[in-house]
Amino acid sequence: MISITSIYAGACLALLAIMGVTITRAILGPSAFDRVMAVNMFGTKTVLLLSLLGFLSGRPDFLDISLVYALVNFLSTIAILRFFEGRTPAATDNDTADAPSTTEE
Amino acid sequence: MNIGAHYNYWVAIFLMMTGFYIVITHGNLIKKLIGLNLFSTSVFILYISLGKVKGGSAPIAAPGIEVYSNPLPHVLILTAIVVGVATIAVGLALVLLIYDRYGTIEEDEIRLKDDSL
Amino acid sequence: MDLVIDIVLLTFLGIIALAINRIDKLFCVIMLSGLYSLLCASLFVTMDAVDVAFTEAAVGTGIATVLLLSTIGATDTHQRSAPHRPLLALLVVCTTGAILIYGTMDMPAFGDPEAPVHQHVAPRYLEESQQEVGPPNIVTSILGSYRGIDTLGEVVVIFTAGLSVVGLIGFRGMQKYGDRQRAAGITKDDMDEHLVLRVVIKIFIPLILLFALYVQFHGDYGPGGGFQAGVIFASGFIFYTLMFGLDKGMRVIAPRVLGYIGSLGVLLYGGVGITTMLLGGNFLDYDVLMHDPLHGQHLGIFLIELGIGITVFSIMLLIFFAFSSRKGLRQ
Amino acid sequence: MESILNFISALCIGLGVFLGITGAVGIVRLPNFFTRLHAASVTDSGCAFLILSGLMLQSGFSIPTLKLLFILVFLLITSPTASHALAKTALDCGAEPTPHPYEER
Repeated sequence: MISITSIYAGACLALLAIMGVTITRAILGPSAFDRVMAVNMFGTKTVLLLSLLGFLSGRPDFLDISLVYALVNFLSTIAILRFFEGRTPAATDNDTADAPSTTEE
Repeated sequence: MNIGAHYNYWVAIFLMMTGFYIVITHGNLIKKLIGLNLFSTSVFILYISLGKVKGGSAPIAAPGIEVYSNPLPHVLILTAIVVGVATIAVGLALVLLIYDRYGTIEEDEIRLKDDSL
Repeated sequence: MDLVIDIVLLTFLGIIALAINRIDKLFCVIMLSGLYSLLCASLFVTMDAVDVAFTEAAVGTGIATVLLLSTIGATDTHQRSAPHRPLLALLVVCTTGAILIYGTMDMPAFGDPEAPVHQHVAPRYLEESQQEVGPPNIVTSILGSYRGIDTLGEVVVIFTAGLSVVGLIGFRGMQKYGDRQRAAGITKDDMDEHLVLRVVIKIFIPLILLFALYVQFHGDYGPGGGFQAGVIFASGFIFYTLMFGLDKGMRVIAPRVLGYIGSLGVLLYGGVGITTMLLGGNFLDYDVLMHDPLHGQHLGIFLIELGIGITVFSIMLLIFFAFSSRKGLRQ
Repeated sequence: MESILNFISALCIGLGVFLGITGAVGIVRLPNFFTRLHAASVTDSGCAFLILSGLMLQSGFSIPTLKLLFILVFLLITSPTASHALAKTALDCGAEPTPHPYEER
């Protein structure tokens, strides 16, 4: 029988892999909404990772941090959505409609 | 040489240098502030790495735990984070004022518009 | 296992930093810096710095992202210039980095319990703070008692920053906003569009405030304290303002009142110090506050944490209001 | 009893991780924003629910369980709300869900 600690460790590693994939999506885009979605998903995965880490280290008293993460993640998503409202698609769609005067690197 | 022994410090230095690079090469003021933020965060990481003790636990006393990590860097960095955000806020306020005055947040364009610079 | 997680998280941080350098869409850069700060906070947890992680999560991810977004909303969402003299800069950066890395060669290994950092004052904090100060959370003991004057300085810095932001950008155009909206022909009540969000946020705001109070008063026993609680309390109001508009947010708590409350926090902190001096102790020496030194310490830390919480709350909210009045985020 | 509880909890965590990985594959492989959002949001809630329940089984009747329950409730409510708001904003800003995304590529 595998010990429960190794289950936690495996789950942590898997979550790290998922977070890596999410970061890729956040960097690649293509649209701004994809990035927001990636950040949101990343936040949820961080909450889970932190909960697991607490159990892994044997001190599950620090779950307040996960709760703050969940809260802050929601807050930033709402702020981002308010940022988008009232903007034209050109301003939001990052890679398809650039402002004409943008100079690429 | 064990990679784990110094990896934290190296990454902290890498992040610090990336932040430094962003601050000195990019003309966009907001990007500069984000670079500054990277720089300060790297210092936080360095401090916290110094405070970690192998096999230690978070410095909150609990029965049955013998080894704790060093709480002093935590205190220094905790206040530094809040002060850092306050600083960023002042910086962003200045950016807003500059935008009001010159209509742009690019250094080069500001320089073109103001002869005294 | 901890080391593996540590290394992976650090590598992610490096990748994100490079991406921030490369990408010239400021919105995307801000998203990435939010991710960066979430990652940082996870890293702090793996390195046992739970209080720091708490602060970084609340401040770095929440408030900083909101402020950055409202700034680019009010100015420009694209970076329009190429990097300036990249090769020269790269040379400078690489040289500095190489020197710094050379410096790390003599540093003790990561996690070494024999390192010089752990020899000087930390053992005393760890071993005697229980008898001298009391709270199980040693970080709170140091923050409030051993290094109380330091923390007073930080609180004053935050207060000053808040004053500077308000002094610099003020609350421009907020009275006229309703008129401007009417003039622009926006009469549709856009609240109907976000029924789901509105209901959910309404349910959560009281819980968020309650949680903030828990963080404030449980800071002696677990991760938390005035800095974190202040930010979480402010984020409850920020939720409300984001969803229902700046005018309504300011009607709940006016900027003028926030200014008074912020000063009250700093005064409370400083007042405790003066009181201890009047009672015959040193500045911020809580032992003299009550007959039993341990109780005195407890009361002192309670009061100054309250002061910190009040100041941080009001200043963060004040800064948010000042930035929101620029209409970077639609209210 | 202990081992049964461990088994159930390991099963929950394992399933949660599996769902998480599915979501990660989804946000990389699927062709446009709305399909990716679908993958991300559905698995996000499921993954969080399963992993947190697995941890709750481990911690018994204690304060950590209560905190985990709070996190769970918070995530279960905010995560779909954020996805809903995101999809709605994307739609308002002009992103079109296309009926046959693969054919257009």
